[in-house]
Amino acid sequence: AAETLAVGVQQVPPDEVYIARDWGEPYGLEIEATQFSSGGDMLKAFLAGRVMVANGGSGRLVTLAAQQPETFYIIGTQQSGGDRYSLVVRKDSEAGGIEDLKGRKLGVVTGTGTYGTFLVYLQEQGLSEGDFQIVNMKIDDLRAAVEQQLVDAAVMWEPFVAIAEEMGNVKRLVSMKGVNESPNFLLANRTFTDENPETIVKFLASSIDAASFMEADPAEAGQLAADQIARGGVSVPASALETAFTRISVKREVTDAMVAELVPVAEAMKAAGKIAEVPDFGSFVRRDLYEQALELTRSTTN
Amino acid sequence: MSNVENILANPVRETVVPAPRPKITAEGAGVRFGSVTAVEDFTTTIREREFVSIIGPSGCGKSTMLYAIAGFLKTTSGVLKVDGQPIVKPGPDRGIVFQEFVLFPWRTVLRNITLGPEIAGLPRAEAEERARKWIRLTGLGGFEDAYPATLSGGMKQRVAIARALTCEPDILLLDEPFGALDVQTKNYVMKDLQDLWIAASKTILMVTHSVQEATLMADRVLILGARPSRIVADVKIDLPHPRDPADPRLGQYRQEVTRILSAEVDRSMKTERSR
Amino acid sequence: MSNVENILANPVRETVVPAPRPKITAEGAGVRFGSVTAVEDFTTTIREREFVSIIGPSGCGKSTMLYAIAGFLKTTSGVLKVDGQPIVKPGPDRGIVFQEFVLFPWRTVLRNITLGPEIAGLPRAEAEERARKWIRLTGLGGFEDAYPATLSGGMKQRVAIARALTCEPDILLLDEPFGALDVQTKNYVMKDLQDLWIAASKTILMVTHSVQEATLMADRVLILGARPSRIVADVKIDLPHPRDPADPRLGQYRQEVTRILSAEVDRSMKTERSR
Amino acid sequence: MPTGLRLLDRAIVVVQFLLPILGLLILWELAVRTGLAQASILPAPSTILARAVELLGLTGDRAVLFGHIGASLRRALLAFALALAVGVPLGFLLGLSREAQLWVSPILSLMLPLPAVAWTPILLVIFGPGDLTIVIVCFLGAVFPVLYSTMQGVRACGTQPVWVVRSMGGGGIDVLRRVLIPASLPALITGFKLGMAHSWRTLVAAEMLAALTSGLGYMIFSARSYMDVSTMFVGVVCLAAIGMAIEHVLFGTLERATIHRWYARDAGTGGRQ
Amino acid sequence: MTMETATAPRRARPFAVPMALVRPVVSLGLLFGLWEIAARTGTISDFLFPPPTAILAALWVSAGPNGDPPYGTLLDIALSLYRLLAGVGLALVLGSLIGLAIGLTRWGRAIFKPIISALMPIPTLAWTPILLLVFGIDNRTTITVVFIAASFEIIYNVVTGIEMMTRKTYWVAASMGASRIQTLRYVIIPGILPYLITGLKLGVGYAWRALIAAEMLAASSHGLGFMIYDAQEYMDMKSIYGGILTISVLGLVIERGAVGALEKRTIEKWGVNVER
Ligand SMILES: Nc1ncnc2c1ncn2[C@@H]1O[C@H](COP(=O)(O)OP(=O)(O)OP(=O)(O)O)[C@@H](O)[C@H]1O
Ligand SMILES: Nc1ncnc2c1ncn2[C@@H]1O[C@H](COP(=O)(O)OP(=O)(O)OP(=O)(O)O)[C@@H](O)[C@H]1O
Ligand SMILES: [Mg+2]
Ligand SMILES: [Mg+2]
Repeated sequence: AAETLAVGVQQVPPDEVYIARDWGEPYGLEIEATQFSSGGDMLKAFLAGRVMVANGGSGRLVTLAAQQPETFYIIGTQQSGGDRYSLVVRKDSEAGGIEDLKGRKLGVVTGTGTYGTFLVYLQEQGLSEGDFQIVNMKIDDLRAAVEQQLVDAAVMWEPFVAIAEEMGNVKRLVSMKGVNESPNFLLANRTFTDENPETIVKFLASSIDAASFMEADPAEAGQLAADQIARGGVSVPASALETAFTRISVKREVTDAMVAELVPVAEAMKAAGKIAEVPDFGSFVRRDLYEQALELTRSTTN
Repeated sequence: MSNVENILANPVRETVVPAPRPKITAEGAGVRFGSVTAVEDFTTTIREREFVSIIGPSGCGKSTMLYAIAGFLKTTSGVLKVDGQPIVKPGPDRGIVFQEFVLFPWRTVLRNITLGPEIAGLPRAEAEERARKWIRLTGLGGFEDAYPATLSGGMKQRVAIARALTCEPDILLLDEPFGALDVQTKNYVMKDLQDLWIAASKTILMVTHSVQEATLMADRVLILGARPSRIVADVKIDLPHPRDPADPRLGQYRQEVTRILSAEVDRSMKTERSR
Repeated sequence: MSNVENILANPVRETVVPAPRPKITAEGAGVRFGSVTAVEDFTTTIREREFVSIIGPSGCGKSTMLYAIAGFLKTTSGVLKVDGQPIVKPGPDRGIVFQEFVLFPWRTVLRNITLGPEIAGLPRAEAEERARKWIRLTGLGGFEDAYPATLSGGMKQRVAIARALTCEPDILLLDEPFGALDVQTKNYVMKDLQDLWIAASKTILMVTHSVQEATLMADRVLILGARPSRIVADVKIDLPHPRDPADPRLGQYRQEVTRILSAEVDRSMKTERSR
Repeated sequence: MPTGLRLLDRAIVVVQFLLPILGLLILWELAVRTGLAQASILPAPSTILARAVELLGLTGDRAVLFGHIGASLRRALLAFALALAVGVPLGFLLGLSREAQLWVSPILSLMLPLPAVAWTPILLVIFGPGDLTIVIVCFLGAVFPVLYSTMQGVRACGTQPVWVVRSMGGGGIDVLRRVLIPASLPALITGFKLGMAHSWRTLVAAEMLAALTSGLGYMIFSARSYMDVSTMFVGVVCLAAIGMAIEHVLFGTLERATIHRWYARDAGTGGRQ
Repeated sequence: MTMETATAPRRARPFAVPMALVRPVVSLGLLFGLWEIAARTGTISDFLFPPPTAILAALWVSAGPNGDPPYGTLLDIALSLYRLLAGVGLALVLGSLIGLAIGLTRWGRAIFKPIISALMPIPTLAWTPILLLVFGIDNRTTITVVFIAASFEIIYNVVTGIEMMTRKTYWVAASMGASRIQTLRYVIIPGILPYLITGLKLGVGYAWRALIAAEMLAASSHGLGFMIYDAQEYMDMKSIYGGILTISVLGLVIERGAVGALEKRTIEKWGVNVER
């Protein structure tokens, strides 16, 4: 009998690829994926024990680690990489770089990892938030806002950047590549993991397989994701998703640098009084599970 | 066949009538609305099979008293009894025709009239049978399927009368039941009502503004004074039924009642109008 | 001081009166509601300063005709004119007292009555001044600040009368304006109405069920037949005002009107009731 | 009248009814065609129609739209039925008993303004992500108009009609059935219309929460996530059209069969006889 | 079912004033008390459902000088209230006018009825891109969303109110020579008030919901919706519930305070609505 695992996924290309195929099949694992539209709801369901695996960005993760340390492990990453964040402008914009936008309106989604990375980027450039008129918006509206010249530029993430470019009215001005990793971590329910480590390993293995596939062939991954999305009646150009896959890092391994990135976020939140202490993030990471999963993939694919 | 029809079909008038027992007893009954005292001290006894008429100046508390007897309002002082039992709530033993008709706009004429039998659990066919009789007698034929919104004032009033009569209650409480009817229609309906009363031994309490109506139909006329009302006169009309409107003795009663009533109204209006 | 009061204060009766012009002219006027014909063929002329009473069986179309003259309903056939102009909409020249009173529950008695002057743009104080006169005359004193929900039937009717009279319209349309009043209160109000009519040269059209009322007050009594109605008789009451209810000539008129009316009702009721 | 003619009459009424909407659509189309509105943000009705035809599977190879509509209709109607089952009895209770109303209404007043986000943690914990959660979110959208309108309808019914039934020996059930329900029906129907519309429009928020890859709300949200503007508008137009159809077919029929007949209503001038 | 058969004339209860306070305190106290206990004893997750006292404490901090930014919550409340009241005010005026047009005129009925019933099922989410296109990034977008949300309840209730009035009430005013405006002022508005108030209560409620959604979706910083949205990014449940609780209480205050006061001064005094 196949084991089953309830997994929360989001409407992002890597997750679309993950649910497009039965990646758990080689491991005898049945994946019950529930697609959430917001990370917040997914984490609520995760904390309520409705899904065993979920993912979360830095802000939420810090809160969870500080306030609900007994509930989860970090078992991998879902996506990462600064290249998936870009500053976009209208196609006819004459701006050549971020300096040209000083004093202008920038559309952003505050509170997100994207915005955090952008702030780090600004710092690196010797600039700060105050040099721009920051306009908070929802990601879906940013493209329209740029097109309508309601804002002069916008900070967006993939696949929105790639799709917007494909639609023809905006272009990428700056990529945040190399600024930081800004990972979305894969989280697993702690109790469940302690009781069923093999299931989590199998899941991680299937996830690693999916990631390898996406890295090896972005074009096919883009097509697969587009087909998956089209099942719901929504059409998105495969080529845009392909571009997105070249910008998103889907590596599952959690690096020390990634964990270290959480600390400044936590310190800022501590300063704002949102958490009491900066948690020891390292203690949440289960590298052993990742190693086992890597082992498992090797033995199974061979 | 209903009880009433049975009796109407074989009218045995003035048979061996046992001494009538008290049906409604009021002892110092009063109703107050906040600071307004509508009825102050209502004391009387209405016996079984009596037809009593209440007459009094506008706004003196006639409707209020009727509502109290029906069980809709609680008396705020005194005692009010039906069949020796204090009145606590409305019941099918007391039927009422409201001054404002109070028809159900969502029911046709026929279904407004069948309401009572329906509530009593009669089968639809039998209820309609009963209703049709009163529809015919009140001259509403042809309007069975009309909704109240399309009726004239007098037609609405006739529906209200037919509705109450179809229920065949022990005590009929009528609040100016003929106010909106023309003389002749009124005569017809009045006659049917009187026949019913005599035949089926109902107790009837009728509020009216027409001295003519009151003296023609009632055994006793209670005259109320201006608000806060109390009974200022209790005139027994000592004439056998059916009465002839042209009877000079009736004329005397009429004059008597009018005199007392006018004095009452004059008293209150004079003070008011001279302000 | 208002116009009416002015005249009432100096009653100059029966002065040089020019030949009265036609005020309301109806030529074959009819009103249909879908398939029901309420009024069939209404033809008459009502002159200025005339007091005309309409009497007829319940449901024959009296209210309907009044509404058509007021401009609320459109005639579906024939012509209806006021002052020689076809009636197209309601206007302040024609005031109306509804059979169902139609008070505004959100206004106190006083403010119901001041509505007309308020709409005419009179200052509040003056409007109240005018209203208070009619409040006094209808015996509503002390209830100025009561809301209609707390009034008795007759009191509501008096508010409706006072409201219409406060507007001082050229033509008064009254739909059974005394139906809910006791005899004596009615006498008071009727007398005031008549004084007003004589003094201020108003044209009055009054629907009533009381032959007594009609003959006592009106110059002419129009008797309508059973639905679909047409005028079956136009009785001119050739007696000077004020009239004495005990006048034997009035008694004759009463009998005449009652006879015609009863025949009409009998005709329709007989067929119905025998079904 | 022969059936054919009657159908024709009916068709004319429907066309007349839809005329203003047609006008609006033409204006919209023109706005896009003239460049007043950008097609990549607000696609023209013709584009939306083309996309809808594709999604219906008439020309394309996938007939996903029917599936979405079916799933959403089922959830919305279920939520609405639940709203009726809760809102109407509670409305009667609170309309009838001032005491009950005084006790309960503070809680209702607290709950009425709450957006879906307030409920998601509770619902996700109790029911998990799934159909039930969606239905309950829609229910929370639909129940208030039903409840408040029922209360209003009951209060607008005078005491005397109740007395009539009481004096005929009728009990509480008779009063409810023969007086309160018919008397409050006009208000009730308004509550139904608003409630159903809310149930229907809340779908988007609800299916966003935990979509099981079906439903118009899911489609709209997913289309928004991948910037497929015309598909998103297909979803929106479907919501509008179906919502309107429900209001006029379901509640319009009820209205015509009841209150329009009872009150000899004159459409256009308002008021009743 | 509770129903008094014989309605005793209503007398002022000696304890009327205290009871008016006691009831909400008891019924709300019970609700929050149970929640507090459940969260404190661990019956429910105190992370997902922080106890009310903890929520209040967090709210106290964020609304005070030590908040981030100082007095931030107060600013959020002020901005949200401004948007809400502007939108509801607009809805009250325009919604009533549209309702009147539908209820009173043939052309209004022909034009607005279909359009309104087509627009009603459209969710807030779908409005924002269009409004962005029309108004840009502005308070106007949020206010319009609120306006739209509150309008439907008002329109539909106004129409019902008009349809429930008897035609003769207009006739009275017409026969006094009332102009359209006078008829509106003296007859129609007071006549439909019970329904209008129901519509307004619902309208304000749904306006809050739409406002929160709009502040989360459309361009805005500050406002309670934004506060909740921002807190969600950090899974800061106390702030989320702080925002929600604030909305609830403000909603309650507006419904009880403003609309309730209107109700007391009008329909309750007139005796139009039956109190049972
Ligand atoms: N809105 C309507 N729709 C259909 N029929 C109507 C409507 N209004 C009145 N009628 C019908 O028109 C006829 C005349 O009604 P109207 O109210 O004018 O009578 P009336 O003479 O005033 O009677 P009453 O003396 O009883 O008041 C009645 O048969 C009534 O049923
Ligand atoms: N609900 C109420 N609240 C306050 N006062 C009321 C209420 N109902 C009636 N009244 C008052 O009680 C008094 C008596 O009213 P009632 O209706 O019994 O008079 P009535 O004798 O039937 O008069 P009419 O002959 O005019 O119908 C009136 O003064 C009225 O104002
Ligand atoms: Mg009375
Ligand atoms: Mg009439």
